[in-house]
Amino acid sequence: MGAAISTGLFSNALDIAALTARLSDPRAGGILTFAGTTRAETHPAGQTLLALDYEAYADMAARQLEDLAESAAGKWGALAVVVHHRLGRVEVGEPSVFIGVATAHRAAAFEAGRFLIDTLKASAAIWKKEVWADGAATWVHPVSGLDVQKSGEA
Amino acid sequence: MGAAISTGLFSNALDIAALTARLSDPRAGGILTFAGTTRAETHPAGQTLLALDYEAYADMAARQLEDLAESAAGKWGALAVVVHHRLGRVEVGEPSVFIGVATAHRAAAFEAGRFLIDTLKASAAIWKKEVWADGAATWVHPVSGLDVQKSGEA
Amino acid sequence: MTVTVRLFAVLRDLAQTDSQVLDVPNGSTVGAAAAILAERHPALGAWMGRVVYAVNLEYVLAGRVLVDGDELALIPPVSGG
Amino acid sequence: MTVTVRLFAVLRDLAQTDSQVLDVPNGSTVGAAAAILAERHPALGAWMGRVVYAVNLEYVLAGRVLVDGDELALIPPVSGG
Repeated sequence: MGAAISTGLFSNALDIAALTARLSDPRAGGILTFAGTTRAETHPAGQTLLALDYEAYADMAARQLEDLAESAAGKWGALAVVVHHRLGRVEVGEPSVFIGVATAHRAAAFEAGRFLIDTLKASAAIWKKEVWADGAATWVHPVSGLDVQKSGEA
Repeated sequence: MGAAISTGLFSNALDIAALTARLSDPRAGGILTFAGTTRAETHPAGQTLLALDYEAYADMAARQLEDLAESAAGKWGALAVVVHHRLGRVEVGEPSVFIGVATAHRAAAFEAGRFLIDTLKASAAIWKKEVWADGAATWVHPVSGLDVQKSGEA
Repeated sequence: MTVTVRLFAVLRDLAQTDSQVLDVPNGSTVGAAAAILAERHPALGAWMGRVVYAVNLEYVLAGRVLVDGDELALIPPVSGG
Repeated sequence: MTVTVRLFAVLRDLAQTDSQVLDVPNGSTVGAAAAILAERHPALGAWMGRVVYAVNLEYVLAGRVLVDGDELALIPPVSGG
Protein backbone atom coordinates (compact mmCIF):
# COMPACT_ATOMS: atom_id res chain seq x y z
CA MET A 1 0.00 0.00 0.00
CA GLY A 2 1.48 3.36 -1.01
CA ALA A 3 2.10 6.30 1.26
CA ALA A 4 -0.38 9.18 1.41
CA ILE A 5 1.66 12.20 0.28
CA SER A 6 0.69 15.86 0.26
CA THR A 7 3.20 18.56 -0.72
CA GLY A 8 3.19 22.07 -2.10
CA LEU A 9 3.72 25.81 -1.84
CA PHE A 10 0.81 27.89 -0.61
CA SER A 11 -0.02 31.57 -0.37
CA ASN A 12 -2.64 31.06 2.34
CA ALA A 13 -1.95 30.37 6.01
CA LEU A 14 -0.97 26.79 6.82
CA ASP A 15 -3.75 25.03 8.74
CA ILE A 16 -1.70 22.97 11.19
CA ALA A 17 -4.68 21.07 12.60
CA ALA A 18 -5.95 20.07 9.16
CA LEU A 19 -2.48 19.07 7.98
CA THR A 20 -1.89 16.99 11.11
CA ALA A 21 -5.24 15.24 10.62
CA ARG A 22 -4.06 14.07 7.19
CA LEU A 23 -1.39 11.95 8.89
CA SER A 24 -3.83 9.60 10.63
CA ASP A 25 -3.40 5.99 9.61
CA PRO A 26 -4.46 2.82 11.46
CA ARG A 27 -1.06 1.31 10.65
CA ALA A 28 0.75 4.22 12.35
CA GLY A 29 2.33 3.94 15.78
CA GLY A 30 3.78 7.45 15.73
CA ILE A 31 2.93 10.76 14.11
CA LEU A 32 5.57 13.49 14.15
CA THR A 33 5.05 17.08 13.04
CA PHE A 34 7.36 20.07 12.86
CA ALA A 35 6.34 23.64 12.10
CA GLY A 36 8.89 26.36 11.46
CA THR A 37 7.55 29.68 12.70
CA THR A 38 8.66 33.29 12.27
CA ARG A 39 10.54 34.14 15.45
CA ALA A 40 10.41 37.58 17.01
CA GLU A 41 13.80 39.20 16.46
CA THR A 42 15.52 42.43 17.28
CA HIS A 43 18.04 43.68 14.76
CA PRO A 44 21.46 44.59 16.17
CA ALA A 45 20.59 48.19 15.24
CA GLY A 46 17.47 48.00 17.41
CA GLN A 47 14.76 47.39 14.83
CA THR A 48 12.00 44.84 15.41
CA LEU A 49 11.23 42.11 12.88
CA LEU A 50 7.67 42.39 11.50
CA ALA A 51 7.53 39.40 9.20
CA LEU A 52 9.36 37.19 6.75
CA ASP A 53 8.47 37.37 3.06
CA TYR A 54 8.99 34.09 1.16
CA GLU A 55 9.45 33.54 -2.55
CA ALA A 56 10.29 30.40 -4.49
CA TYR A 57 11.32 29.13 -7.87
CA ALA A 58 7.90 27.62 -7.76
CA ASP A 59 8.14 24.91 -10.42
CA MET A 60 11.46 23.65 -9.07
CA ALA A 61 10.59 23.88 -5.37
CA ALA A 62 7.27 22.10 -5.87
CA ARG A 63 9.08 19.20 -7.49
CA GLN A 64 11.72 19.20 -4.73
CA LEU A 65 9.11 19.00 -1.96
CA GLU A 66 7.46 16.10 -3.73
CA ASP A 67 10.80 14.33 -4.15
CA LEU A 68 11.57 14.88 -0.46
CA ALA A 69 8.28 13.33 0.62
CA GLU A 70 8.75 10.36 -1.67
CA SER A 71 12.28 9.84 -0.34
CA ALA A 72 10.99 9.80 3.23
CA ALA A 73 8.25 7.36 2.30
CA GLY A 74 10.77 5.09 0.61
CA LYS A 75 13.65 5.27 3.05
CA TRP A 76 11.66 5.09 6.32
CA GLY A 77 8.53 3.31 5.12
CA ALA A 78 6.43 6.32 6.07
CA LEU A 79 2.70 5.72 5.77
CA ALA A 80 1.82 9.39 5.30
CA VAL A 81 3.97 12.46 4.58
CA VAL A 82 3.05 16.14 4.44
CA VAL A 83 5.45 18.89 3.32
CA HIS A 84 3.78 22.30 2.91
CA HIS A 85 5.59 25.65 2.61
CA ARG A 86 4.14 29.16 2.71
CA LEU A 87 4.86 31.84 0.15
CA GLY A 88 4.46 35.58 0.72
CA ARG A 89 4.39 37.36 4.02
CA VAL A 90 4.50 35.31 7.24
CA GLU A 91 4.01 37.36 10.41
CA VAL A 92 5.85 36.71 13.67
CA GLY A 93 4.46 33.60 15.38
CA GLU A 94 2.97 32.22 12.16
CA PRO A 95 4.19 28.98 10.53
CA SER A 96 6.16 29.21 7.28
CA VAL A 97 6.69 25.49 6.85
CA PHE A 98 4.99 22.32 8.08
CA ILE A 99 6.36 18.82 7.78
CA GLY A 100 4.67 15.72 9.13
CA VAL A 101 5.19 12.00 8.94
CA ALA A 102 3.36 8.90 10.16
CA THR A 103 5.34 5.71 10.69
CA ALA A 104 4.90 2.36 12.41
CA HIS A 105 7.61 3.13 15.01
CA ARG A 106 8.77 6.34 16.59
CA ALA A 107 12.47 6.23 15.74
CA ALA A 108 11.62 6.32 12.03
CA ALA A 109 9.24 9.24 12.57
CA PHE A 110 11.96 11.34 14.22
CA GLU A 111 14.57 10.42 11.61
CA ALA A 112 12.28 11.03 8.66
CA GLY A 113 11.07 14.32 10.15
CA ARG A 114 14.58 15.57 10.70
CA PHE A 115 15.52 14.55 7.16
CA LEU A 116 12.53 16.38 5.68
CA ILE A 117 13.12 19.71 7.40
CA ASP A 118 16.92 19.65 7.16
CA THR A 119 16.95 18.76 3.47
CA LEU A 120 14.20 21.24 2.66
CA LYS A 121 16.14 24.04 4.33
CA ALA A 122 19.42 23.07 2.70
CA SER A 123 18.22 22.58 -0.85
CA ALA A 124 14.69 23.77 -1.70
CA ALA A 125 14.65 26.76 -4.10
CA ILE A 126 12.97 29.05 -1.58
CA TRP A 127 14.16 32.38 -0.19
CA LYS A 128 13.06 34.66 2.60
CA LYS A 129 13.33 38.38 3.07
CA GLU A 130 13.36 39.90 6.56
CA VAL A 131 10.93 42.81 6.81
CA TRP A 132 11.80 45.23 9.64
CA ALA A 133 9.66 47.75 11.47
CA ASP A 134 11.42 50.72 9.82
CA GLY A 135 10.50 49.41 6.37
CA ALA A 136 13.92 47.95 5.59
CA ALA A 137 13.88 44.54 3.89
CA THR A 138 16.87 42.26 3.48
CA TRP A 139 17.22 38.95 1.67
CA VAL A 140 18.55 36.05 3.72
CA HIS A 141 21.28 34.28 1.73
CA PRO A 142 23.20 32.30 4.32
CA VAL A 143 26.90 31.67 3.92
CA SER A 144 26.98 28.64 6.24
CA GLY A 145 25.10 26.78 8.94
CA LEU A 146 26.36 29.31 11.47
CA ASP A 147 25.06 32.20 9.41
CA VAL A 148 21.74 30.44 9.03
CA GLN A 149 21.39 30.47 12.82
CA LYS A 150 22.41 34.12 13.03
CA SER A 151 20.04 35.22 10.34
CA GLY A 152 16.95 33.95 12.10
CA GLU A 153 16.24 30.39 11.04
CA ALA A 154 14.59 27.81 13.23
CA MET B 1 10.52 34.32 31.24
CA GLY B 2 9.49 30.79 32.30
CA ALA B 3 8.34 28.02 30.01
CA ALA B 4 4.62 27.33 29.54
CA ILE B 5 4.21 23.75 30.74
CA SER B 6 1.15 21.50 30.56
CA THR B 7 1.31 17.87 31.66
CA GLY B 8 -1.05 15.20 32.94
CA LEU B 9 -2.96 11.95 32.60
CA PHE B 10 -6.40 12.13 31.05
CA SER B 11 -9.33 9.78 30.63
CA ASN B 12 -10.80 11.75 27.71
CA ALA B 13 -9.50 11.73 24.15
CA LEU B 14 -6.41 13.87 23.52
CA ASP B 15 -7.28 16.92 21.42
CA ILE B 16 -4.18 17.14 19.23
CA ALA B 17 -5.15 20.45 17.63
CA ALA B 18 -5.82 22.14 20.97
CA LEU B 19 -2.61 20.77 22.49
CA THR B 20 -0.57 21.92 19.49
CA ALA B 21 -2.10 25.40 19.73
CA ARG B 22 -0.75 25.67 23.28
CA LEU B 23 2.79 25.58 21.90
CA SER B 24 2.53 28.89 20.02
CA ASP B 25 5.05 31.46 21.20
CA PRO B 26 6.39 34.53 19.37
CA ARG B 27 9.91 33.58 20.51
CA ALA B 28 9.61 30.15 18.90
CA GLY B 29 11.31 29.25 15.64
CA GLY B 30 10.23 25.62 15.71
CA ILE B 31 7.35 23.61 17.13
CA LEU B 32 7.66 19.84 17.25
CA THR B 33 4.90 17.41 18.19
CA PHE B 34 4.79 13.64 18.48
CA ALA B 35 1.68 11.54 19.03
CA GLY B 36 1.89 7.85 19.81
CA THR B 37 -1.11 6.06 18.34
CA THR B 38 -2.56 2.60 18.75
CA ARG B 39 -1.37 0.67 15.73
CA ALA B 40 -3.49 -1.98 14.05
CA GLU B 41 -1.93 -5.35 14.85
CA THR B 42 -2.55 -8.96 14.07
CA HIS B 43 -1.65 -11.44 16.77
CA PRO B 44 0.54 -14.35 15.62
CA ALA B 45 -2.48 -16.54 16.37
CA GLY B 46 -4.58 -14.51 13.93
CA GLN B 47 -6.51 -12.26 16.27
CA THR B 48 -6.98 -8.56 15.54
CA LEU B 49 -6.08 -5.87 18.08
CA LEU B 50 -9.13 -3.84 19.13
CA ALA B 51 -7.57 -1.34 21.50
CA LEU B 52 -4.98 -0.69 24.18
CA ASP B 53 -6.10 -0.15 27.75
CA TYR B 54 -3.82 2.11 29.80
CA GLU B 55 -3.45 2.36 33.56
CA ALA B 56 -0.99 4.35 35.65
CA TYR B 57 0.31 4.77 39.16
CA ALA B 58 -1.39 8.11 38.79
CA ASP B 59 0.27 10.13 41.53
CA MET B 60 3.73 8.98 40.54
CA ALA B 61 3.24 9.23 36.77
CA ALA B 62 1.76 12.72 37.04
CA ARG B 63 4.84 13.88 38.91
CA GLN B 64 7.13 12.14 36.38
CA LEU B 65 5.49 13.84 33.40
CA GLU B 66 5.87 17.20 35.11
CA ASP B 67 9.54 16.50 35.89
CA LEU B 68 10.12 15.47 32.27
CA ALA B 69 8.64 18.70 30.95
CA GLU B 70 10.67 20.78 33.36
CA SER B 71 13.84 18.94 32.39
CA ALA B 72 13.19 19.66 28.71
CA ALA B 73 12.53 23.30 29.46
CA GLY B 74 15.75 23.55 31.45
CA LYS B 75 18.08 21.51 29.27
CA TRP B 76 16.95 22.79 25.85
CA GLY B 77 15.56 26.18 26.82
CA ALA B 78 12.12 25.14 25.60
CA LEU B 79 9.58 27.96 25.58
CA ALA B 80 6.55 25.66 25.87
CA VAL B 81 6.23 21.96 26.66
CA VAL B 82 3.18 19.68 26.60
CA VAL B 83 3.19 16.06 27.85
CA HIS B 84 -0.27 14.48 27.99
CA HIS B 85 -1.02 10.75 28.35
CA ARG B 86 -4.32 8.95 27.99
CA LEU B 87 -5.70 6.48 30.52
CA GLY B 88 -8.28 3.82 29.79
CA ARG B 89 -9.18 2.37 26.43
CA VAL B 90 -7.51 3.80 23.31
CA GLU B 91 -8.89 2.42 20.05
CA VAL B 92 -6.76 1.65 16.99
CA GLY B 93 -5.72 4.89 15.27
CA GLU B 94 -6.29 7.02 18.38
CA PRO B 95 -3.46 8.81 20.22
CA SER B 96 -2.39 7.48 23.61
CA VAL B 97 0.32 10.06 24.23
CA PHE B 98 1.11 13.54 22.94
CA ILE B 99 4.35 15.41 23.49
CA GLY B 100 5.11 18.84 22.09
CA VAL B 101 7.84 21.41 22.45
CA ALA B 102 8.48 24.93 21.16
CA THR B 103 12.07 26.15 20.91
CA ALA B 104 14.00 28.97 19.26
CA HIS B 105 15.83 26.59 16.90
CA ARG B 106 14.84 23.32 15.31
CA ALA B 107 17.69 21.10 16.50
CA ALA B 108 16.66 21.68 20.12
CA ALA B 109 13.03 20.89 19.27
CA PHE B 110 13.96 17.49 17.80
CA GLU B 111 16.32 16.65 20.67
CA ALA B 112 13.90 17.71 23.38
CA GLY B 113 11.02 15.88 21.69
CA ARG B 114 13.00 12.68 21.42
CA PHE B 115 14.06 12.99 25.06
CA LEU B 116 10.47 13.48 26.19
CA ILE B 117 8.98 10.49 24.42
CA ASP B 118 11.94 8.15 25.00
CA THR B 119 12.17 8.94 28.71
CA LEU B 120 8.43 8.76 29.19
CA LYS B 121 8.31 5.32 27.60
CA ALA B 122 11.30 4.06 29.55
CA SER B 123 10.36 5.29 32.99
CA ALA B 124 6.82 6.62 33.49
CA ALA B 125 4.70 4.40 35.76
CA ILE B 126 2.17 3.61 33.05
CA TRP B 127 1.13 0.23 31.66
CA LYS B 128 -0.91 -0.93 28.72
CA LYS B 129 -2.98 -4.01 28.15
CA GLU B 130 -3.63 -5.33 24.64
CA VAL B 131 -7.31 -6.07 24.07
CA TRP B 132 -7.91 -8.56 21.26
CA ALA B 133 -10.97 -9.24 19.15
CA ASP B 134 -11.61 -12.60 20.85
CA GLY B 135 -11.82 -10.90 24.25
CA ALA B 136 -8.32 -11.88 25.39
CA ALA B 137 -6.38 -9.15 27.18
CA THR B 138 -2.68 -9.27 27.92
CA TRP B 139 -0.49 -6.86 29.86
CA VAL B 140 2.55 -5.49 28.03
CA HIS B 141 5.60 -5.78 30.31
CA PRO B 142 8.57 -5.51 27.98
CA VAL B 143 11.79 -7.36 28.73
CA SER B 144 13.98 -5.16 26.53
CA GLY B 145 13.95 -2.63 23.72
CA LEU B 146 13.52 -5.47 21.27
CA ASP B 147 10.51 -6.82 23.13
CA VAL B 148 9.06 -3.33 23.26
CA GLN B 149 9.08 -3.30 19.47
CA LYS B 150 7.55 -6.75 19.24
CA SER B 151 4.79 -6.02 21.67
CA GLY B 152 3.36 -3.16 19.69
CA GLU B 153 4.98 0.09 20.80
CA ALA B 154 5.50 3.06 18.53
CA MET C 1 5.63 -0.65 61.62
CA THR C 2 3.34 -0.64 58.64
CA VAL C 3 3.81 0.32 54.99
CA THR C 4 1.19 0.56 52.27
CA VAL C 5 2.01 -1.59 49.27
CA ARG C 6 0.69 -0.63 45.82
CA LEU C 7 0.37 -3.15 43.00
CA PHE C 8 -0.27 -2.48 39.31
CA ALA C 9 -1.03 -4.19 36.03
CA VAL C 10 -0.13 -7.89 36.00
CA LEU C 11 0.85 -7.79 39.69
CA ARG C 12 -2.53 -6.44 40.71
CA ASP C 13 -4.31 -9.08 38.63
CA LEU C 14 -2.22 -11.88 40.18
CA ALA C 15 -2.53 -10.64 43.77
CA GLN C 16 -6.19 -9.69 43.26
CA THR C 17 -5.63 -6.46 45.15
CA ASP C 18 -4.20 -3.06 44.23
CA SER C 19 -3.24 -1.95 47.72
CA GLN C 20 -2.62 -3.46 51.09
CA VAL C 21 -1.16 -2.56 54.43
CA LEU C 22 1.84 -4.70 55.34
CA ASP C 23 3.36 -5.19 58.80
CA VAL C 24 7.15 -5.25 58.59
CA PRO C 25 9.88 -5.12 61.25
CA ASN C 26 11.23 -1.65 62.05
CA GLY C 27 14.17 -0.78 59.83
CA SER C 28 13.14 -3.16 57.04
CA THR C 29 14.53 -2.50 53.60
CA VAL C 30 12.39 -2.33 50.47
CA GLY C 31 13.77 -5.72 49.45
CA ALA C 32 12.82 -7.30 52.79
CA ALA C 33 9.30 -5.89 52.58
CA ALA C 34 8.94 -7.22 49.04
CA ALA C 35 10.00 -10.68 50.23
CA ILE C 36 7.32 -10.61 52.95
CA LEU C 37 4.75 -9.61 50.36
CA ALA C 38 5.82 -12.41 48.00
CA GLU C 39 5.37 -14.96 50.79
CA ARG C 40 1.84 -13.80 51.31
CA HIS C 41 1.10 -13.80 47.54
CA PRO C 42 2.92 -16.77 45.98
CA ALA C 43 1.40 -15.85 42.59
CA LEU C 44 3.72 -12.83 42.47
CA GLY C 45 6.82 -14.99 42.80
CA ALA C 46 7.62 -15.32 39.12
CA TRP C 47 7.55 -11.52 38.73
CA MET C 48 9.64 -10.49 41.72
CA GLY C 49 12.88 -10.61 39.72
CA ARG C 50 11.49 -8.17 37.16
CA VAL C 51 10.04 -5.41 39.34
CA VAL C 52 11.63 -2.18 40.43
CA TYR C 53 10.50 -0.16 43.45
CA ALA C 54 9.17 3.26 44.26
CA VAL C 55 8.77 4.75 47.73
CA ASN C 56 6.55 7.79 48.13
CA LEU C 57 6.34 8.22 44.32
CA GLU C 58 10.07 8.05 43.57
CA TYR C 59 12.14 5.17 42.25
CA VAL C 60 14.43 3.65 44.89
CA LEU C 61 16.80 0.70 45.12
CA ALA C 62 16.02 -2.49 47.08
CA GLY C 63 18.38 -1.43 49.86
CA ARG C 64 16.39 1.65 50.77
CA VAL C 65 15.29 1.55 54.43
CA LEU C 66 11.57 2.06 54.98
CA VAL C 67 9.95 4.17 57.66
CA ASP C 68 6.53 3.78 59.20
CA GLY C 69 3.77 4.95 56.86
CA ASP C 70 5.80 4.76 53.64
CA GLU C 71 3.99 3.95 50.41
CA LEU C 72 5.91 1.20 48.61
CA ALA C 73 5.04 0.45 45.00
CA LEU C 74 6.14 -2.60 43.01
CA ILE C 75 6.67 -1.40 39.45
CA PRO C 76 6.60 -4.11 36.78
CA PRO C 77 8.21 -3.22 33.43
CA VAL C 78 6.44 -0.10 32.19
CA SER C 79 4.78 0.18 28.79
CA GLY C 80 3.36 3.69 28.52
CA GLY C 81 3.52 5.77 25.35
CA MET D 1 20.84 29.29 -29.62
CA THR D 2 18.80 30.80 -26.84
CA VAL D 3 18.23 29.88 -23.21
CA THR D 4 15.81 31.42 -20.74
CA VAL D 5 17.55 32.68 -17.60
CA ARG D 6 15.62 32.87 -14.31
CA LEU D 7 16.71 35.13 -11.45
CA PHE D 8 15.47 35.11 -7.85
CA ALA D 9 15.67 37.03 -4.59
CA VAL D 10 18.68 39.35 -4.39
CA LEU D 11 19.71 38.53 -7.98
CA ARG D 12 16.33 39.57 -9.36
CA ASP D 13 16.45 42.80 -7.35
CA LEU D 14 19.94 43.62 -8.61
CA ALA D 15 19.23 42.73 -12.26
CA GLN D 16 15.78 44.32 -12.11
CA THR D 17 14.35 41.38 -14.03
CA ASP D 18 13.24 37.87 -13.11
CA SER D 19 13.57 36.29 -16.52
CA GLN D 20 15.30 36.98 -19.78
CA VAL D 21 16.15 35.26 -23.01
CA LEU D 22 19.90 35.01 -23.56
CA ASP D 23 21.68 34.32 -26.87
CA VAL D 24 24.63 31.99 -26.32
CA PRO D 25 26.89 30.09 -28.74
CA ASN D 26 25.84 26.54 -29.53
CA GLY D 27 27.36 24.08 -27.07
CA SER D 28 27.81 26.66 -24.29
CA THR D 29 28.18 25.39 -20.77
CA VAL D 30 26.15 26.69 -17.86
CA GLY D 31 29.26 28.52 -16.61
CA ALA D 32 29.80 30.21 -19.96
CA ALA D 33 26.18 31.35 -20.12
CA ALA D 34 26.41 32.70 -16.58
CA ALA D 35 29.51 34.71 -17.59
CA ILE D 36 27.65 36.24 -20.52
CA LEU D 37 24.79 37.15 -18.18
CA ALA D 38 27.19 38.73 -15.66
CA GLU D 39 28.70 40.89 -18.40
CA ARG D 40 25.27 42.20 -19.27
CA HIS D 41 24.36 42.79 -15.59
CA PRO D 42 27.50 44.02 -13.80
CA ALA D 43 25.45 44.37 -10.59
CA LEU D 44 25.33 40.56 -10.36
CA GLY D 45 29.11 40.27 -10.35
CA ALA D 46 29.61 40.14 -6.59
CA TRP D 47 27.14 37.23 -6.33
CA MET D 48 28.38 35.04 -9.16
CA GLY D 49 30.76 33.16 -6.86
CA ARG D 50 27.93 32.21 -4.52
CA VAL D 51 25.28 30.92 -6.90
CA VAL D 52 24.57 27.37 -7.94
CA TYR D 53 22.70 26.41 -11.09
CA ALA D 54 19.58 24.57 -12.13
CA VAL D 55 18.65 23.56 -15.67
CA ASN D 56 15.05 22.58 -16.36
CA LEU D 57 14.28 22.49 -12.60
CA GLU D 58 17.22 20.29 -11.52
CA TYR D 59 20.51 21.28 -9.92
CA VAL D 60 23.46 20.95 -12.32
CA LEU D 61 27.19 21.75 -12.24
CA ALA D 62 28.74 24.66 -14.16
CA GLY D 63 30.16 22.28 -16.77
CA ARG D 64 26.75 21.11 -17.94
CA VAL D 65 26.29 21.74 -21.68
CA LEU D 66 23.13 23.66 -22.56
CA VAL D 67 20.82 22.95 -25.44
CA ASP D 68 18.53 25.35 -27.27
CA GLY D 69 15.46 26.25 -25.22
CA ASP D 70 16.85 25.23 -21.81
CA GLU D 71 15.68 27.10 -18.73
CA LEU D 72 18.74 28.09 -16.71
CA ALA D 73 18.22 29.33 -13.13
CA LEU D 74 20.80 31.07 -10.97
CA ILE D 75 20.15 29.91 -7.41
CA PRO D 76 21.57 32.16 -4.68
CA PRO D 77 21.96 30.54 -1.22
CA VAL D 78 18.52 29.26 -0.24
CA SER D 79 16.75 30.21 2.99
CA GLY D 80 13.43 28.39 3.02
CA GLY D 81 11.99 26.78 6.12
